[in-house]
Amino acid sequence: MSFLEFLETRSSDMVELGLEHAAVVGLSVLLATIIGVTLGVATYQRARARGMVLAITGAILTIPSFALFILLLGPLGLGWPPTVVALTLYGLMPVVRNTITGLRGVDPAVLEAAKGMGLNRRQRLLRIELPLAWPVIITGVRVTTLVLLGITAIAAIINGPGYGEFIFTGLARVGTPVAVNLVLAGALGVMILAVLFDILFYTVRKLTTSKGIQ
Amino acid sequence: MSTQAPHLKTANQETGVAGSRGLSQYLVMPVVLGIALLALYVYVSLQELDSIEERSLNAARLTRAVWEHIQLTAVSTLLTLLIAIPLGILLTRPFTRRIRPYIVTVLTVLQAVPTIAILVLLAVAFLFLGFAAAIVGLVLYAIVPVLLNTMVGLEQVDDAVLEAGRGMGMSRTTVLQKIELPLAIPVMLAGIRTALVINVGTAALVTYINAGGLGDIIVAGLSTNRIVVQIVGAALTAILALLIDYIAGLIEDLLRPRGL
Amino acid sequence: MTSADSHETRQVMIRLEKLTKHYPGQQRNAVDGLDLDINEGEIVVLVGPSGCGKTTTMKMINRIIEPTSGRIILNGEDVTRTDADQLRRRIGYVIQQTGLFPHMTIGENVATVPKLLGWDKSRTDARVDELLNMVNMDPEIFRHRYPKQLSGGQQQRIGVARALGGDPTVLLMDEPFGAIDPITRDRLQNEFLRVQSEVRKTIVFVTHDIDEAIKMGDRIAIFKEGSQLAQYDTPEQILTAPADDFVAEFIGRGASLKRLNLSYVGDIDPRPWPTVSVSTSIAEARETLRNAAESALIVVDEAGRPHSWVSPEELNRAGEGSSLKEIGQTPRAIVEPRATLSDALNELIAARYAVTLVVDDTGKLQGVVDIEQINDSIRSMRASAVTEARASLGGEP
Amino acid sequence: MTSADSHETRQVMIRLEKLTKHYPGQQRNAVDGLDLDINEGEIVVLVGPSGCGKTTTMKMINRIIEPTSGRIILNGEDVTRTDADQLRRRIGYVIQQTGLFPHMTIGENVATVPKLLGWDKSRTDARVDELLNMVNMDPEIFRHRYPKQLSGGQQQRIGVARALGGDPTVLLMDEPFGAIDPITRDRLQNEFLRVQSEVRKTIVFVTHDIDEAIKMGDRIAIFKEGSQLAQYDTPEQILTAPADDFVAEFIGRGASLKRLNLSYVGDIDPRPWPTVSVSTSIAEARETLRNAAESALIVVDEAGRPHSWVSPEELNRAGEGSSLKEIGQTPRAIVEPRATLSDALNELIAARYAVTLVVDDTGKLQGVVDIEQINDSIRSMRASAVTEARASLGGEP
Amino acid sequence: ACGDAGNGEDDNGGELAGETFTVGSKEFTESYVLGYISALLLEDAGAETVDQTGISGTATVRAALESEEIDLYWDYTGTGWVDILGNTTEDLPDDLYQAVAEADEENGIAWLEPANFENTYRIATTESFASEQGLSTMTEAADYINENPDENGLCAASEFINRDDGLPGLEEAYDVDFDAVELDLNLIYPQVGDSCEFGEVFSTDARIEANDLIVLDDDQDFFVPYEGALTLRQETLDEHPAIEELHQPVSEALTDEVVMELNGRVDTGGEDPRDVAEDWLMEQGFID
Ligand SMILES: Nc1ncnc2c1ncn2[C@@H]1O[C@H](COP(=O)(O)OP(=O)(O)OP(=O)(O)O)[C@@H](O)[C@H]1O
Ligand SMILES: Nc1ncnc2c1ncn2[C@@H]1O[C@H](COP(=O)(O)OP(=O)(O)OP(=O)(O)O)[C@@H](O)[C@H]1O
Ligand SMILES: C[N+](C)(C)CC(=O)O
Ligand SMILES: [Mg+2]
Ligand SMILES: [Mg+2]
Repeated sequence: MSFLEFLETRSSDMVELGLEHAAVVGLSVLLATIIGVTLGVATYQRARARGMVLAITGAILTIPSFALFILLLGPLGLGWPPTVVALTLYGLMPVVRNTITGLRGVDPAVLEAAKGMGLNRRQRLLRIELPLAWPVIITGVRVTTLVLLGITAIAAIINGPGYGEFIFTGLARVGTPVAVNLVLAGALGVMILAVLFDILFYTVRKLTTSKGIQ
Repeated sequence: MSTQAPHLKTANQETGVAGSRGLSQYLVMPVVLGIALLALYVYVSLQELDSIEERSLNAARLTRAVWEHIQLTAVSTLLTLLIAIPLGILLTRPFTRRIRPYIVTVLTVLQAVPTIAILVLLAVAFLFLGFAAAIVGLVLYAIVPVLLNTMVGLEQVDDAVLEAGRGMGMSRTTVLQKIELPLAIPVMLAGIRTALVINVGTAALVTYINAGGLGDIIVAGLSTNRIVVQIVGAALTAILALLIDYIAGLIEDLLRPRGL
Repeated sequence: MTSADSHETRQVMIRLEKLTKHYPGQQRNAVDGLDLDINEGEIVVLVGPSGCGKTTTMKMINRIIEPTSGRIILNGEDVTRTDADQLRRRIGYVIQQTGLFPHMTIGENVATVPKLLGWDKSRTDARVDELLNMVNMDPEIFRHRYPKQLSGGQQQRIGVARALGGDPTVLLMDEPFGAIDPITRDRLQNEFLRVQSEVRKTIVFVTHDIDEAIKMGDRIAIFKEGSQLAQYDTPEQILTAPADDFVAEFIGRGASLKRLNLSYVGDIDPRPWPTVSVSTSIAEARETLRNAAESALIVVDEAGRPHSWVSPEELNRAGEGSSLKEIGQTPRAIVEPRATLSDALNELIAARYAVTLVVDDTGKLQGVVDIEQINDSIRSMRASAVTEARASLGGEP
Repeated sequence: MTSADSHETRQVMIRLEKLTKHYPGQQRNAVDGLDLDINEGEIVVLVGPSGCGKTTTMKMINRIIEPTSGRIILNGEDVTRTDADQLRRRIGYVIQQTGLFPHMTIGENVATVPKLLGWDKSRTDARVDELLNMVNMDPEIFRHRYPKQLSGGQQQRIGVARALGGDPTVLLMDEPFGAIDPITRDRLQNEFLRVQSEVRKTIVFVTHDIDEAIKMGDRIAIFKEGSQLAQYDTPEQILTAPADDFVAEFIGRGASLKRLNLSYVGDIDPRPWPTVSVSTSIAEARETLRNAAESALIVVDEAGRPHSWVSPEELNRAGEGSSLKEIGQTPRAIVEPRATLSDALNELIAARYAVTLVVDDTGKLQGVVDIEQINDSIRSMRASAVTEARASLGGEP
Repeated sequence: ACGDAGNGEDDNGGELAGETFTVGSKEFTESYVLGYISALLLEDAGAETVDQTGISGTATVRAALESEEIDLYWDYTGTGWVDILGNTTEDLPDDLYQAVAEADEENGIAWLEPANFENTYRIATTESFASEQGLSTMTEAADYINENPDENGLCAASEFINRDDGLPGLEEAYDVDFDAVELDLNLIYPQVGDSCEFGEVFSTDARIEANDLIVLDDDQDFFVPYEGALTLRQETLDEHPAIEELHQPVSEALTDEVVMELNGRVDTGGEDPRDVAEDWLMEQGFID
């Protein structure tokens, strides 16, 4: 069976798995962004806290995904919940790191003007620092998305959603004709999602980054 | 006189911030990691190990796994930098403006492919295994963080400063070397350190294609359901990652332009 | 140091006490034990050599830079330790490097503080337009641009507009007009002074332009290195009685000429000049001129407005039948009472007979100003300045 | 438009032909069809209202901004399309926003171009020290600082020093002294003019300070909006014969006073004044004064240097036995021939009898300057300016 | 793998009507097929099932069972002894099933009587290599390797490499030294002959045949028996003793040949494991 024929017969699976994959990545990225930016914001001004948050989120990223998924299976079971939690944890580091870097890169003169106008800490952050750091932050989010698109495949070991199912079924059938088709289909699905996410990011970045700093 | 003390405190704080990180701060991480290693050692020695566990947790095997892991990370990171940084630079030059989005998208897409799928495809479709195949998988996975951060870092450099550089007759290359890259370093390094950590983590996967590393230990623990082995493998990976990130931090402190 | 006790009735708005700033790693203090009182409703201009600590002083007032030691008292309250954001919201701030928010449009930049204060949209919009107009930038053209799309001077003006947004009662301005051309600058200065005469903000203003200092300042603080006060006094006093050589050198050559900017034609009595009406006959005019001490006549029209200068030669050349209307030369050097003596001098040095005609609001000739009167005025100013300086010296312990 | 054909012998260094810049999305061209010739070895100052296109014009000359249309000819060669880096290495550039490299120390910033040119370390170091001294910043203190550790004016001076590093023959300077206090500025300007008198660079200089334009410029180009040339001429011509109301308003009130800065006391003949030697007897002095047209005498010492003013009252009060040495008042208003007429005027308006004494290099009295002479000088300048303007008008097709 | 749940709704009369079971399995073909066989049996008895087949790794799927994420899955006696119960093979009991079942009671997990097939470790090599070198038993292979020490590559998965009943024991039993090439289990089949001369395989795997491999005879009887058996929580079994009854006849029918054929239909024939299971069950008359 050629790859194209294979895709045709499994097209509905492709779409269904694609939607799952996109949804779980989307949700996890959203959570990772919220938590990661919060952590970045909370720590970027203090060297020690900054170092600690980066070390911890970095260490999380090195936990082999197999191990983490299995670890979460006990408390969270199979499927979506452990997948989202694991992905969110994995997604933190690029977001945190870029948030910190971006915030620390804001022009001191601009900050000083903001301070001088009496913007308080929160206002400076929301109106000045985050918008100016945004290109760097959103790059971190983009990296996170790509990392998570890949890791999500592994979630198939705990029956998590997404194209991992194709890849792992393929892997389980290695040595049989259908195996390469399955893995390829899974990889292709993820690639298509990557393109779609990229377009989304491009648009979001364009729309959310002020023209004044593009 | 009552106001005197707090003033002095302010002054001291500022000196602390403005001066370079104190020696004590440089020591925190190595000490913490050392304690973690020690704790791990104590924990393992307190366990009664069965034959399976002993086989995985002997010193020779662990050293080899760590060393393989370091090699995997080092080579893949080096290659990643060699590819991603020049590419990032090229893609921020005006003459590549047209092709920029396409190339970035292609790389992005490659990055997104699950490493496991890449490894499987390489092994199955091309019968390509071992260290070299592992490096391909790792590099593909780590390029994008470095590339994107290189690009963003370069794009963020203040126009007035660039203009001054160009106005002085620096060639594009000189502007790049002397101004853009030094000023982009903080953001670039963020990407590089992310890539390093990702590499250390992902390198655990390449055990499936005979490329060794700490993944051997972790998977041995997983597949035989030996928690101690899993913990040792995972802990060593994390400690290694933190150590490498710490060294990267030292390098960053050296490279980070001082005037900023 | 000349103290500024002359306005005792005014309340002190900002008091700096032994204010000191030491930047880490530097040998000398950037600001060293500065004492300064700034009265409510006054514009105090800080001038001094580049690097003497003006910006540092300013930034300590709103605590952008924390003082190494010393106290800042705002309106009687020690704010050295209070919440800095609260403090800053009461104080407008124009930063030396402009520091516009690059990600916001011009309109948004200017609207920052009104929005902070929770003004509604229509009030904010109206305020933005008002401020843009005030700094001479057409809202229609510029409202939606981004800072990078402006020229240097335009950016600076937006910086000023932005600082005024919330109508703060205290304003710190660090070289606000440094990059602006003279016409716009003059317009801005005048607009500023006009508003100031109505609302009486307390303004600390840094400039390196001594003319601007003289024009804008109720008082001028001249700094030496390390924010050492060389003199703190009214512009008049500084120009006429510089405290030391440093100050004298700083105000530069032409102090007398600058001094003239502070006196008005209306303050001196114009000197009379032989005058005839256009309806006077030539013969009569000749007779008048012959009896006058001057070498020409001014011809005025029916309303008493200067019509022409006639010289003896012109009178002699004119036929008997001709009228004064037809001969003579139109006078060009004419000033009104609200012109400065400097304006008058500028006119008279280029004018025929080296005099400037003074007219009142209706254009009626009041007399002339010549060099003697300017000379007298300068000399009497100097005398009174010396007296005043002596008196204030005596007033101090 | 007044063309600048008067220096025909000089070679044109920079020629702008129909230079136009349109920023995307804007209604009007920022620079619109500008034609301008800049002669070799001259300082041409661009002035004009904020936002009129000065910076844009400058940046097109070194192609930091690519023109929308038009040509730039440098030293006879069309550089509109050549390699921009090559071009820029021949042209020094002081950017309006300073643009110091934040990651380099002051020393490294200034050494940028020497290093680019491959100078060896000792030569580079020497040059850096020389330039830092030239801009009045002690190398010992500042060499190792970073830009953010400098005050605004200090940063700007480093910007100037950096642009001079490679000793370029063409220099573009965009408001180089905009943030610098008058003393330092004056020193820098003088230093600049001194160097310029030796090496004759071709300099395009933007400023918003008309006094600076007059002082620095061999010619001044006054722009209206959209880089429309309102007048392009020598400072003398512009002050004495402004091309239109725009120019007149732009140079502002006090044009005549400014004009005086361009003429020197040495250029006019001092007027004689009744003088007696200190050794003269009181009686003789009374006699001399009685025969003089003036109301006081100048007493000179043996070397002919002014010693004092004596008034008739003082002479009358003095006893027969007393000497001229003991009575009278020390004269304060004294100028040398190289002083400007403005200096002389500044002195005389505050001086007794409204005259300034003129002495030669040895201090010997040459005579006095009074308002009449200044007046004459201004009036004759104006007459000749008009003639010149007419002549150049006639010279055009 | 997207089999739909609740096929037994029309059969309201079944003993398990109204019950719902979550069926798990490991990630390899055989485990899927067995999982679906159980699911279809339960559905036929009126129960509804939730499909959680394809969980990777023994540890994972077992954890899922214990944490009640799934209700049942098929495992192997040898795996239970070593992996789950943490024993080694040095003290292998005679009746492995009995020992495992008893020991696992402590954990609240019940093992049903094992089926009639065994999926055990074996060493395989390519047909061509075997015939060229005349290898058919492990002893022959060991001799060959001792003569040609360079040709001792053994592709094996981590689990095999680390288990006493895997590589270490094997080397000892046959007095031979293998050079282990550590691969994912599934990558072994196509790699034998390329990255290594020999490979660790599962005896019922259809890919042995598909990749022209030949299994070497374990002439020293080194490998432990790995009989397939359904595992579930004791409480589930206590509540629904019918599960055991339903499986008993089916287990008997699942012989080595049957299982290998079913695996082959999925792996080489590309059929869906659930369809394969259903076909076989209908054909055998276990369901209708
Ligand atoms: N990037 C841009 N996009 C759009 N308009 C611009 C841009 N840069 C400058 N302009 C506009 O072009 C005009 C000329 O700008 P330019 O910077 O040349 O003025 P300038 O004469 O140097 O003024 P200044 O004295 O204030 O520095 C201004 O009206 C400005 O608003
Ligand atoms: N961050 C810093 N670290 C060290 N020294 C500094 C720092 N900021 C300013 N200085 C020094 O402190 C002194 C005062 O600086 P300040 O900016 O207050 O001067 P200023 O009077 O505003 O000068 P200007 O007119 O040039 O703006 C200067 O000599 C400057 O070099
Ligand atoms: C199929 N084996 C029994 C060989 C291994 C397992 O338990 O998965
Ligand atoms: Mg300053
Ligand atoms: Mg400009």
